[in-house]
Amino acid sequence: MSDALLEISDLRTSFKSESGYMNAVAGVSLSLRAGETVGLVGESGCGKSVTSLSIMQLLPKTAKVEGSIRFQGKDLLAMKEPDVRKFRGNEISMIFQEPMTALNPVLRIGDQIAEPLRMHKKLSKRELHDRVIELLKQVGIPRPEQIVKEYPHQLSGGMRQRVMIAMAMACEPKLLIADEPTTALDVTVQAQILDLLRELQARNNMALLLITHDLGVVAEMCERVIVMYAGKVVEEGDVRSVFRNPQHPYTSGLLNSIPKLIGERERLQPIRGNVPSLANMPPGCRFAPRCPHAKDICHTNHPSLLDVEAGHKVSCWMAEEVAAR
Amino acid sequence: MSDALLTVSNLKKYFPIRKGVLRRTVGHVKAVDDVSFTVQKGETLGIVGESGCGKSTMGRSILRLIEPTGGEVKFENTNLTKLSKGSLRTLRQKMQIVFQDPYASLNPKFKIGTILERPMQIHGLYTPAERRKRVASLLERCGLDPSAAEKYPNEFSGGQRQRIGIARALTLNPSLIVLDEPVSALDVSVQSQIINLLEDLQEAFSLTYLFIAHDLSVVRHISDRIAVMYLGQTMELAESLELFEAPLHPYTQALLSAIPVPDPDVKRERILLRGDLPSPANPPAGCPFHTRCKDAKDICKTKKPVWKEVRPGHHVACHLYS
Amino acid sequence: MASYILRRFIGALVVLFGISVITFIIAYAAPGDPARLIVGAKAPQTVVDAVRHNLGLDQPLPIQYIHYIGRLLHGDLGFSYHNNLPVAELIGQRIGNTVQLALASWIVEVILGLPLGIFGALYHRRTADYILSFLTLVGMSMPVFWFGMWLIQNVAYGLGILPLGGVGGISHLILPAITLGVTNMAFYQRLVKSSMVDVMSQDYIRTARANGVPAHRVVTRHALKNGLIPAVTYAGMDIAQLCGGVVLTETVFNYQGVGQLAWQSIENLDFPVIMATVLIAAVFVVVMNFIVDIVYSLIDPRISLS
Amino acid sequence: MNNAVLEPSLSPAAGTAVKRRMSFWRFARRYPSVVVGGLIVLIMVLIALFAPVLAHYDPTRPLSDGLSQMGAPLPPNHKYWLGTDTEGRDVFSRVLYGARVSLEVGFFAGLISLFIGALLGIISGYFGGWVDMVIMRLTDMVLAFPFLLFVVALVAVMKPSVTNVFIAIGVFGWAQMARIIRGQVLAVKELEYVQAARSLGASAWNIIFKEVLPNVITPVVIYLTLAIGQNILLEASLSFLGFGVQPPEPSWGNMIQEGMAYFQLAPWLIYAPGLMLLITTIGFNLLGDGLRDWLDPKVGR
Amino acid sequence: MEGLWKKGLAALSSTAVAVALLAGCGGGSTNNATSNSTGTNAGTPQKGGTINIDINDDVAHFDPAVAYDQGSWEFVWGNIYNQLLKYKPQTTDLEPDLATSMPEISSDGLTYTFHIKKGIKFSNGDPVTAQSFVDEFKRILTPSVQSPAVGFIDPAIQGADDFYKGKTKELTGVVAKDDYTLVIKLTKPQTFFTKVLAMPFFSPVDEKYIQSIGGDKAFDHKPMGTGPFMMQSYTPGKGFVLVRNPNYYDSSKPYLDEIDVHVNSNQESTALSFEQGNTALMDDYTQQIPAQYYLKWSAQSQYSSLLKKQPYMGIEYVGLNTQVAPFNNKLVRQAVEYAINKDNAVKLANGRGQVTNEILPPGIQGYVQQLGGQDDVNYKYDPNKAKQLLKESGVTNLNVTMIVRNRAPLTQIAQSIQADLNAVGFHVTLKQVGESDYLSQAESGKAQFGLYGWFADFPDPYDFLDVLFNSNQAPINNWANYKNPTVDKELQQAATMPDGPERYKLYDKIQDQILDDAAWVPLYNPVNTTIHQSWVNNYYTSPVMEDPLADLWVSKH
Repeated sequence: MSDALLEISDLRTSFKSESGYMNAVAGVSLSLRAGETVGLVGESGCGKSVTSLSIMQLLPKTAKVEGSIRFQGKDLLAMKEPDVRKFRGNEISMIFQEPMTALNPVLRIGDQIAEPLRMHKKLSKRELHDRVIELLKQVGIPRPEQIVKEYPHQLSGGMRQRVMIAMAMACEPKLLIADEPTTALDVTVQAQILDLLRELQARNNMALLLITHDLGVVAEMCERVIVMYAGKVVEEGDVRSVFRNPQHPYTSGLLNSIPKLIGERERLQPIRGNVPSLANMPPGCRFAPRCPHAKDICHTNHPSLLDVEAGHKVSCWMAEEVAAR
Repeated sequence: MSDALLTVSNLKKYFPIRKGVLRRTVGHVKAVDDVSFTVQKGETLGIVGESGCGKSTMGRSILRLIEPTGGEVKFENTNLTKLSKGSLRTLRQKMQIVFQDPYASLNPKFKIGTILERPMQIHGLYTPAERRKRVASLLERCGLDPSAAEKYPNEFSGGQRQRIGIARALTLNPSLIVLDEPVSALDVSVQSQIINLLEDLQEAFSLTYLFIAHDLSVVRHISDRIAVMYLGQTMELAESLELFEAPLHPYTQALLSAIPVPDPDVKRERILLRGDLPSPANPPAGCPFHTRCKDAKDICKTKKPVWKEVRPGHHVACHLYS
Repeated sequence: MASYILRRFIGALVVLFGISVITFIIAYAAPGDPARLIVGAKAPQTVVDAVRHNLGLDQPLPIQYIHYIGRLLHGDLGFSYHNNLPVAELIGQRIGNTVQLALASWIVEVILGLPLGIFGALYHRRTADYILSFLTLVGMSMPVFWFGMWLIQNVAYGLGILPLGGVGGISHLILPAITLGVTNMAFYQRLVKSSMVDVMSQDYIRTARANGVPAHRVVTRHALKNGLIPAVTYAGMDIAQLCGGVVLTETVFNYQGVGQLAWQSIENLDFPVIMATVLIAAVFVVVMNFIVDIVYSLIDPRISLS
Repeated sequence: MNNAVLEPSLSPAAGTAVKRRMSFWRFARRYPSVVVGGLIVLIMVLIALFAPVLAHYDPTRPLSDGLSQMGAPLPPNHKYWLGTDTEGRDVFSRVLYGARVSLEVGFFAGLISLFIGALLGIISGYFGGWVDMVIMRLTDMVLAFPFLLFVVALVAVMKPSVTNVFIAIGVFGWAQMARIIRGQVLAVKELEYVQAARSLGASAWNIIFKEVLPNVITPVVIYLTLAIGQNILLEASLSFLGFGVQPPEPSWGNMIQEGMAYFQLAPWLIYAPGLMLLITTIGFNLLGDGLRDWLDPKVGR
Repeated sequence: MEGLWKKGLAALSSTAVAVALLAGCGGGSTNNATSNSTGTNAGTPQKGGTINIDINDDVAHFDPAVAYDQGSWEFVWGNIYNQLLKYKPQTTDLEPDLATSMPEISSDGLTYTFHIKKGIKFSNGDPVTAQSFVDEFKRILTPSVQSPAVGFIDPAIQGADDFYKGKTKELTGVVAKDDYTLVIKLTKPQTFFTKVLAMPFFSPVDEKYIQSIGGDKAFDHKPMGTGPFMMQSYTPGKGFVLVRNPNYYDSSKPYLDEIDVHVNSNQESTALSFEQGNTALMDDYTQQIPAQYYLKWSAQSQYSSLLKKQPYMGIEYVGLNTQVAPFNNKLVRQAVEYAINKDNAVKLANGRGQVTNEILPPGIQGYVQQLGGQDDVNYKYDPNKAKQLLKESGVTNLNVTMIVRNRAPLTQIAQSIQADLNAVGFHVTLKQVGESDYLSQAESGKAQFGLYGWFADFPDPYDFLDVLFNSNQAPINNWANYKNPTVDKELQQAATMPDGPERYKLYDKIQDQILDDAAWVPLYNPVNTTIHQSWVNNYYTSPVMEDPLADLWVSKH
């Protein structure tokens, strides 16, 4: 894994609260190679967004981030803020879930897209303008000359997300983190945006960390998938391998609770119970209280993340047993 | 499937756009424009469409939570649109609604027991003891512990709250429940619990559902028939499975093709729509979809297609089929 | 845009109309007979009646109101019962002073309140912010007249460096402006701060940071304009607040402005002057609000189109 | 840059659920403003209630040895803890009784404006349409008035007295309240539980009382607290101008006004009531601020 | 006596709040107010220099026909205008001013003949003739001028009433016999008529000038007269500048080149300005010395030597409305007399007043009783007696409202009286009122009682006893609504009697009767407290309302 573009090991992010620190991310390790698309899936509260914000170090000051986040071999967590800033928007870019609020309502589109360029590239005014127009064209926005002068509220949600993507692509980053980029959009628009992302990624040989709760999106977009539950990685591997042969009861539970689009309708098989709250985490395997196969050990000890087959890891006592056998 | 519980004919809801010094009405947002369908007793009619297509407005206009601008809604042979406020209030017992946001749909100041008893109080039904008993049994029926009655909404998770919302809708023994995106705000793992619950309740209480959602796979799963809306109009209506297997309208086709399938081996031909959804304040003339339709012809730009049954039980509004 | 302005303008006119009616009714309800006040108590009833007739006081209320408005539209604010001068002249003599004072205190308010507000937002929930918050809390709890007297005693009298009161050059303006400005400054600081804190927690600020924008630029370029929108609104609304404060401050500092005139005329039940000062203050407020509306539409692109 | 980054249900049922039982000290550490402000207000209320017990002398009666030979007020001494005033009355006793007037006016004026403001705000917000337009225009008008000037004029016309002071303040102080409540009602009205009540067949007034009112109470309480502080200041201003509480009844405002003539020779005459006034207002403002932090975690005005 | 008697005099008392450590002064002298010849420093008067003085409120009127309040008289009387007669410095004795001598009075006491000095000019250079005086009389009697002086000459002067009512265009009673002879005819003898004529109302005016600037209203703000000073500039609300009148008939005066007058309602800042050596002087006519400065300066030697006191012909009193319950009961009124501690009132005025038990103030002839301090006089502070009288009266409703002007120390004194009265069984509500409200309330005749004040227009008992107690003056000046036919008759008699001991004896009797009826509780005679810079010379105050600024000279500058 030495060719990893991004390598996170044992990331623990916690928030200060009434009753001490609450672990939103509890020891996550993952890595991305250049040009690779990895999906990070999980339900709300599983820590996937916190993980992405930890990489960018955009968390509020009440958050404590530990572990290491190496980007091209350099530990971002050990850097000072001005040094981290050189990466943000330049080497690593990010797009967010809500295109409605992620753009500044009082700044012109053109100025906003130009912002990362201004921060990281020395360009003349002319060059800046041309680059912005080019970016807008790249993300498929019609009439770019006109759009640069407009304000976000004049655009539709899909258009705004394209603007966000244009902004993220401005400095041709090596890694793009897309945090639920299509959740707020309609399916037809989602399809457009996903297409765009795929196209841009291929063109720029950019790594993409796609954070989503939608397994369908992962299946369509990603090579690898990392499944998170309650702040921990429970399963990780090649998309086909994970979807065809889910090892963790949570992963298979998720897959089973989605209604099928094809074939006969069958009764859904939901996962029982609810996602545990941060303040109230089970001591052992965090999925144990909801797991149909839970055993005693599951309630007391947390399983480690083990390889079950090449590149397919799972964190489950059942898998450990299989491996042990 | 012969007797209609709900008949909606030519339902319209226009919101005026006011402009200028005198706030004159210069136009209308046609949120619901001439929609007709029937819902049979005991069935689930799914309504799908993208945001802004008017599906929620339609749901609320049917219940007259919003006053419709035109058209007729017949519920068990009573014309709701003509009903006085008083009689409407009485009739509301039979029609209930479950909302999308489990956080906003329960009054945070009341205990669950109070929230569930309130409908019975409003209509003066049952004695206090009976009400409590009924609340307990409803909670249980919806998969919650009866002790929940003593708690406040903020002590529950989203899924649990949605169960409470459903329980509230059931307190008055309704025959029709409008489900307005009931699972959209929930996590996948919880969403399926609620869907199963809804299915169970429908069977137990022979309920009729009007299920409004944007998630096509959920709608497919729960609905007997599905209506597809676009810019305030129904584009297509058919049996659920038929619609998914053989969609007629180009919009339906595009919509269905856009859904990502959680199966890495299924690679489908995607119909990418051009451009954005037109503004409902200024919908295109003719067929509202013609601006983005791959099959659009000249006639589509000028003439509004008629809503017609092209196959038994399969309605569509498209010039391709006329 | 034009229709927006026109609509605001008509709204302002409606408000002014209402204000003139209310003022008129209160003046009408006032004790004492204006005619009597003018001619003196010993004048024979026939003279009083003649004056009443001349003033139109014997006409029905609505007619009187119409005449009143008619005179107003001709710039005639009436004649002071007490000073025997046209009200317009009385106010004319003083309004310049009051505008100076209001402007000076407004400058105090903005020059201190704005940076301190931004500062408070940047240090939100840190020691500096807590200290500042407490100070502004004291500031907004401060009785204006008491603070003015405190300044007179400790600065003007105690240090002997500034005049005790009255109108004159800049030196006469400093203490009243501080007195009047401090309370508003405290409110303003809080408003700017909470508005900035609100803005700083918005998604687009995170976007800017994700683009590698340094903190100071985040504030100046990405947050400030958003944060200023409510601040501008408030700075305009503030005028109403200022008008109340002006009465007290001018009284304490013997500052010959419209506020002092208003107070004196209330003491003397000199209703033409009271009505005129209330009306002028209200016009001032309405005009300021109108200007704020327009400025608002200029700095917030979301408004200008709708 | 705080909670916005966290996903909505990072801590399920965030916000309200967290504030369950908390020990007093933990509460005091987390919301010092509530505790300190509440304490100040409580002390002032107690002072007002027990003024007759606490005061050594009749606050309205000049004392035979209350003035110097030259007719000057006496400085604080062991007998008159805060000295005497220009009239030869015990300042300590007057300051205590002054708390009564301040709190009375602050509270009743607040209640009057609350009542009017709540009524109009709810009607305006809930029913909307032309009713809303008329009420909001009226609110604009009232807000455009130079408040203090107008209250002074009103009291002057009605004859100065405590009752008239709080009527005048209350009658013209409702506008802000109406706006706040209207805003709240507008927000609450669109919430789905209100829609749910409608769909259950509840009548408009039933909805207003059962669903809307309980949910606008928090901001109203917060605003009321702040308004009381402002009303107290306003009463003092009115009394200072001579249009409020009439002598010999003590009010902090008229005490300051009377002491003004002696501000160099007898600074206690303005410091005693002035500091009481300041502290009381700080108390209400702190409490209001703290309540906002505590009950209404969204930062805002 | 009809006409607009005295409306302004009440106003006089409003700002003129009196004051003084009266340790030894005032009490001894009967007439001729004391000779506190205060600032008459040694040295030769020098011409030149400018002084700054502050006044509390804008000057209401500069038209001598209209001016009738202390603030206006300060400048109108003897400064911008002067009259036929004037008072000798620091006395109440008249001497000729524009007249060559005291008038020739016919034996029936009805015709007054004045000879006017020759060569007198208005400050604009126009000559003054007898007609200039006639013009002013006519102006006073012109209703549109709204002169408050009408009552002084209508119907006292022949033909005045007809002229006022517009029946004739000629004023038969005031005639310019030639350019330098003025003849005034009265309808009946009036002992104090020369004192009336000494009031600033009857200054010569330049009708040509008045017409040239646009008439009477304009004249009120653009004065022009014969006095030692003339108005150079005037900014309403801020102040004005008086400069030497080059055409003044006495070329030796005034000494000062210029007087800068600033309106400053803040006494404190004037006092500070005095300490800083800027303001030349403070007194009750211009800017009253604030209480705390008075106390402070009294204790500091560099100031205490400059502080001077002089009682004026004025009184602060509690007027009881004899026609309104409960004060229509004599016993109740007497109870009030006993209930009030007058020493307290003076103390609250920081001792700047002198307790009095009679109506006439010191300085006026007739102030003879020496009531103060003697044990046998009418009433003495005795609360028990008061309670007893109240009991005797049988009046049970003792809820009363007292009117007081809202300024120090009157409100303080009123509160002290309130406490005194409450102590014997009354329940007093104070009604603090502004100036105009004060007048209209008191003049309504409906007010139960109030803390009122009265200051002399001219030094004659008539100006107190007739004006304030004649039933025909009720309720406008006679705020006590006092009505006693015997007193009315005696007042009539005293007004026309020749001046002399008999007349003052009659006034004495009248005063006794009024006090026995307890229409008033006389409280104290205020004292004018003044301070002036050490470099201000020849500064003195007059017992009448004039302020002889022309005699001032400065040794600095």
